[in-house]
Amino acid sequence: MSESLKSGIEQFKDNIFGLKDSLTKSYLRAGKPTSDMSRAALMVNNFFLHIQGAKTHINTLRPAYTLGMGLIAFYLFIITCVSGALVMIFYNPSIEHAYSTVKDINYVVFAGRLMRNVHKWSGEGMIVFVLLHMARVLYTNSYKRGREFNWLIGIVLLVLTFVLNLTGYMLPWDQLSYWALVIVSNIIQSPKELTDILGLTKFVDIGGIQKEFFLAGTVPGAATLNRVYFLHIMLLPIIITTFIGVHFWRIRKDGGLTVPDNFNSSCNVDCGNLVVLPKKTGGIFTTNKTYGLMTMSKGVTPAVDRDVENTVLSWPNLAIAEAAVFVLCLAAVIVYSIFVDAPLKEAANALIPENPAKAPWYFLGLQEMVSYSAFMGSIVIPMLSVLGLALIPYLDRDQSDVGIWFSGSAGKKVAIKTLIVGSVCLIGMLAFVVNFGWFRNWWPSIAQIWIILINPANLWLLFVCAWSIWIIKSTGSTRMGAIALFTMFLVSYLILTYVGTELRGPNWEFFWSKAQWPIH
Amino acid sequence: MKKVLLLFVLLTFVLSGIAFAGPYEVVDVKGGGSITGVVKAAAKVADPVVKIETTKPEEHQLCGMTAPSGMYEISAGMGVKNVLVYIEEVPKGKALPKMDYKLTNLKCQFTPLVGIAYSGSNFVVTNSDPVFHNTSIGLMVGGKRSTVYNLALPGKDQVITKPVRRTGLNSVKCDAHPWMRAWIYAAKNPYATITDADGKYEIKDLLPGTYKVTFFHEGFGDVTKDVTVAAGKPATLDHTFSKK
Amino acid sequence: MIVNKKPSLQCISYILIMVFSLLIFSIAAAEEGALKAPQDDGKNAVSVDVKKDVQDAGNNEAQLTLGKKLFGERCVVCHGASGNGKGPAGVIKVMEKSGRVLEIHPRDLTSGTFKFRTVSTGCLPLDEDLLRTITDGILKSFMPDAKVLKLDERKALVAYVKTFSPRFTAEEPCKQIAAKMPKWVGSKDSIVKGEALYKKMKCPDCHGNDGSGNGPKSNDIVDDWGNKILPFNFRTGNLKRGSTPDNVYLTFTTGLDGSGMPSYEDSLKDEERWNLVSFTLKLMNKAEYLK
Amino acid sequence: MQSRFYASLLLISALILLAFVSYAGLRELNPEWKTYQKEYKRLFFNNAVTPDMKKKAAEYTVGIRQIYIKDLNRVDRCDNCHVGVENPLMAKEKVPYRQHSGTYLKDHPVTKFGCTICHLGQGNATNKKEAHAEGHDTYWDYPILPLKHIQSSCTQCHNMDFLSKHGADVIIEGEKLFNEKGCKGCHKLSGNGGVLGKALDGVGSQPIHYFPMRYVEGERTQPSWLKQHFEDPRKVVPESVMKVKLTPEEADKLTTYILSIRTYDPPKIYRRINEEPIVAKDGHALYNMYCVACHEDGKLSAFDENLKGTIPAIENPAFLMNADDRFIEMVVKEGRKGTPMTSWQLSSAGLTDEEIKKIVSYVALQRGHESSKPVSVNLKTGDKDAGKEIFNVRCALCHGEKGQGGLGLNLANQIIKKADDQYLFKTIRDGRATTPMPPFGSTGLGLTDQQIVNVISYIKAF
Repeated sequence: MSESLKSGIEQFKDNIFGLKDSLTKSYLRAGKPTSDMSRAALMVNNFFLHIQGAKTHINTLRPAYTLGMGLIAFYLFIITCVSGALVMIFYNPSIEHAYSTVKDINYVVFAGRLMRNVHKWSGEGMIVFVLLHMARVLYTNSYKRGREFNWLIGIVLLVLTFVLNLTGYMLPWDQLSYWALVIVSNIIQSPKELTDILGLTKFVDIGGIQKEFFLAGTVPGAATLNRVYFLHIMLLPIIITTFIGVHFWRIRKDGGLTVPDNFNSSCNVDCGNLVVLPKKTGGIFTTNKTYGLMTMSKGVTPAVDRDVENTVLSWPNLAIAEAAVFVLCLAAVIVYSIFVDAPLKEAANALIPENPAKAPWYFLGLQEMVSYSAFMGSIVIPMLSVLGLALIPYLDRDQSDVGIWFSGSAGKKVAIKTLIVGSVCLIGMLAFVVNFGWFRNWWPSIAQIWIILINPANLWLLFVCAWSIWIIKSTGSTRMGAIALFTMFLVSYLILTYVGTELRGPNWEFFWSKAQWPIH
Repeated sequence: MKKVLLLFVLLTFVLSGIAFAGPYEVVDVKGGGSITGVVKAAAKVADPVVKIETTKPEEHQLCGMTAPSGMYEISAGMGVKNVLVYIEEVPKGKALPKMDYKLTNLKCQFTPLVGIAYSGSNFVVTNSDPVFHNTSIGLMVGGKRSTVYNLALPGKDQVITKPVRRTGLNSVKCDAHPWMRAWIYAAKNPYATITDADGKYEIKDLLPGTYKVTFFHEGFGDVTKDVTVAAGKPATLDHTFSKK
Repeated sequence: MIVNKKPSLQCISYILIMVFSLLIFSIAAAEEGALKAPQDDGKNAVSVDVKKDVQDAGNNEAQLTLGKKLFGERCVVCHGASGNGKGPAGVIKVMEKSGRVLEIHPRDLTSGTFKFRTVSTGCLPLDEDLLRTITDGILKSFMPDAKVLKLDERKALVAYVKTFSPRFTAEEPCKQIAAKMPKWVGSKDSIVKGEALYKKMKCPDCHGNDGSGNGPKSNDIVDDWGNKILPFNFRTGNLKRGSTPDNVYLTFTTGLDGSGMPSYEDSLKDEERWNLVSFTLKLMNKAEYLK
Repeated sequence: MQSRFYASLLLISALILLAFVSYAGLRELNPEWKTYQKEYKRLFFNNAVTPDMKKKAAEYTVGIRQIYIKDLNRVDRCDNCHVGVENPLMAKEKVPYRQHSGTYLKDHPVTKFGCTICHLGQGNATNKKEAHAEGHDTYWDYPILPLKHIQSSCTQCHNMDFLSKHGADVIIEGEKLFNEKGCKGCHKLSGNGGVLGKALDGVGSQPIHYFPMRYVEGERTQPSWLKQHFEDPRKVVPESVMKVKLTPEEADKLTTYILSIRTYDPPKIYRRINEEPIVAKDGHALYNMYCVACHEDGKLSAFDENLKGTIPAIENPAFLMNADDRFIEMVVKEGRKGTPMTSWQLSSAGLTDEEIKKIVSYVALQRGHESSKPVSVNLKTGDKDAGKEIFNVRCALCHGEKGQGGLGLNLANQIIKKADDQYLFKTIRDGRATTPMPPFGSTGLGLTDQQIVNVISYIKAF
């Protein structure tokens, strides 16, 4: 009787008050993370978390090791997607309305300007952090022992990040978009420079076909905008999401983040504030996991896999670290977006060229090289750079010193030496070109083929290769060669981008600052 | 060819006759004669008013809007003041006085308006105004002006001293203030003077002989008259200007 | 044959660095050189020997005849047969960029007053001054250069031009003023000092605050002949006698006799005049002389 | 227990995030226009006299609004701040609360026309800086039009005839200046005009960046560029060769007129343009329109520093005495190659033969009655080499060694080849009075007739 009474209204009441617990229970399949067991289960059972292990190596949690770069890049992607969706609601991808809807987002949509800024800055932030992430992976020697393929996926993600950003740059349909589109389409067209020389253009105009494919016509117009829009909101996000998934999955499958071979947990001393060490309560085993019966006997037992000792439960250690980085990242993007507006210039006007017409900043290193030779600067050298970067894990198969920054002091020396030599030589070469010009200035009627073959960009590429090989030769280590090559890549990207962004003015002439530009 | 040479020599001779005639010999003059006289005007002439035309307000503040020109100062007895009376060519005579010619830029006017400077002495040009003046002294040769000195005096109380080098009648002007003017007779002999307020003048210590006396007045123009001076006696030479 | 000992790549890269630094150095050096070049140009028109030559030549009859012939062919059109500046071409009118009409009166050679001299105000120009003007012409005034003429012919013209004014026989030549440009001319510090002097010397009264020749007095200026003249517009950048620092300095020092430009020889110290040169070079936008 | 480092990082980041998101939210909730609307409501209520009005004022709601004009494809949000433009009660208040001046809104209702069709500016924007679009960091092609140039907007729908009857004096005077100052001597407009300057079609609706703004002082807008350009062309475009003499007031008026030359056409239902009768212009008017900028009154022969050549005095009697109408007409038609004088015929500068004839006869009005005595010139006797020798000594100083011109006119020219021998002979022999061209004949600088003929045969061979 009493049971039946209770199973009526009172049961319902209990259920209502017990809603919190029952929801938690149903959400967390293994119940509240109160014990090590349930904490592990929480990680394993959660769809979003299960891609990570139940336990995490302490090394992974050291901020000085990963710097959180990859994670930040991923979070920026998430933020970009969410803010992008919000902006997309109001955006109209037609050349009549694109510009005015972007203006409306700025002026009348509630928090529209902020959303657009967040979208813009987190998107461009991705480029920075993907590159930094890549640098971290390379310098900590983390592309080895099964991770070679994941490095390749990373390269694909880098390229996708660039393209995703580029397509987004086109959408507001202002002067920046339009003239960047023109520049990019010219870059795409640049194989024409070579086919012209070889006399093949009339048979097969590769550059022209590429350009038409990209622009959906011969000049930027309505169809271009549609195409770019589709790429930006559909195709590229789907592809990049897939690749991100694979990237994560491979991390897990390849054994997680790298750990130095002789990792010695000194956590009691210097990372006590980073992780929650498991509390050993009861049981017959000590905190140090051992195998076999030796634990029963007295005395010291050999530790089988010392690494096991250095792992901690992912919940809460990893979870809270990831949450902290996410909130930090979001806060940084929002603060930046509050104070810095995303650029939006005048409406696109095909009759008033921007001078200089510049591609987005992350391509200005390329544009600097394009100014020497369109074909080499826009096709060959980027291809070779990507190829060179992609092949690093396959050409450097030295499996030692994984997980150590610069593989020790020798690598640090090589990196610093390369940094200095690279900066000095590159700046010297640019100074030479700026002051004395190149073949076209010396022999105005010279055949273009000579410039394609011999131009500063090519010479620089050769120098980079030669330098890397010389490093391999002088140090006897392919790992050092990889460090040298990548450092050269970073130095070139930085310096060329800086020169292209800040020091090039109208007609791609050299100016110390924008204040010296002759007009406007 | 000879014609050219002739022309050249002739030109040299004629032109130098005007401004650069023979040197002056200093002798001791004892009991020399003198020339006295009165320069008069035929009729009263109203003294024109100088308009100070400048776009700089501080100059108006300093110098006013107009100023009397002081060109025609004619006494009740029709005597004309500030007429330069000089004998251009005197072969011999007393020594030149060592006396610097002080020319001051004061309230956008030159002071004095008319004066005599002596060869071998100096021009001492002073700017007493806090505005820019440039003192351009130009020798009048055959009706044309030829710059002798063009001196910048940008600051107040600036003084420039320059030797009197070229002799003859000089017009002084200031390029920054076109109304400013003064006349200086740069004399190579001491026989030059200016008429006083009654138009009287006197040139003393002349060796006996016949002299060409020039009367110059900036408004009436100039005239040259002959006069014969006897030893120890004053010769009289009057002139009456009439406005053309 | 060196087969075993290849030059190491390290060596090559060091050489590369050195080559680049050398290049950068040479760029800087080239600019220095550009600075000095025009000065030499100005001097070689009249060398020391020539100066002596011209003075020695005296009133050589043949020279005068030649001078008269050349004068008759080339100069009479503007300067007139009697050298009084009233040739058949008359007054040349120039519409300046600003729309002002400038009247160029050919020089009256009979009064012995010349603008471009290397001697103090009131002094006769030296033979080399006249020769320089005849050789190089005067910018913007349609006085053409006479580089097609041989040196002897030009010297003959100088000798003949001197016959127009008796001053050349009556007066002693003055001491030449040498322009010795200090190294700091054109430096920022000097420009700042020069700008203060420009104001203090009341240059803007005629030349205007920005040097464009439109100061409050600019419309009132007449030359010795009573012709209206205009102050120099620094913005055009072309000084009539040639816009080198030395020429600017000489203009300040000697004044331009016959025109409204007075001599600052007595009102400014040498150093101050050079500071003023620095500032006016900036007004004229002569980047090659500025540091 | 949690790890201290990450926990405190999380906490601090979360606090920062919260703070700035609230800040951003507050900022969004209080835009600039709200303060104006609130103040407007207060003023409206104060100014209202009748209870009816008071009620209306009380009912006024603060909120974002916009005027959407479909036909013009415009969205104007100006009335978010300029709230009282249609409210007569606000006639005496300050801008932006004040009622629109005049009766313009009666004929041009806001709902049909909006604001930016006349005033320009960025109608989309909801803050003052970007709506007025002044300052180059606002990135809008058409900054708000200063009121002194506002009449330039009228021509979009009205013609000059209408405007002259309705008090649009500024633009009418601007057009007059345009026609009388010889602007078309260098600038083409609707097909005719010279070629030295840029064509002016649509110049009034060009975006800011069409104009090189580097040297413009003050606000870098189209009107400032135009005005400063009229006052001193070289200040704004250092390499400009434009000749212009205008007072500041005239410069303002001409700016208004130039701004009215737009290519943007409002839809037909807005336009009130009737075909204006084409009035044939007389020679004097044509001379003012096309020739006056360079030749001015035709009396002054001066070397022009801008055009780097002497502009001939075409009204100089000494010239007209020797040059017949046929020659002048030829020069006008064909122009002088190598000089700024362009060909004025229909195919290049767009003048009809009839118009050219009118200009020539206007120029010829100054010709005196006496004509010079004919001389017989036989060019066949001319010796080119002897001519060259004389030319290099006597003529090259002014005319240039290859006849390219300088102080003297350009002689390396088709016109000289085609010119009458007598005309050339007399010009060289007698000179050209009032110009620096001296008489070279026996009465002047002493060339013999034969020497002159030699020179002519040399210059005809350039």
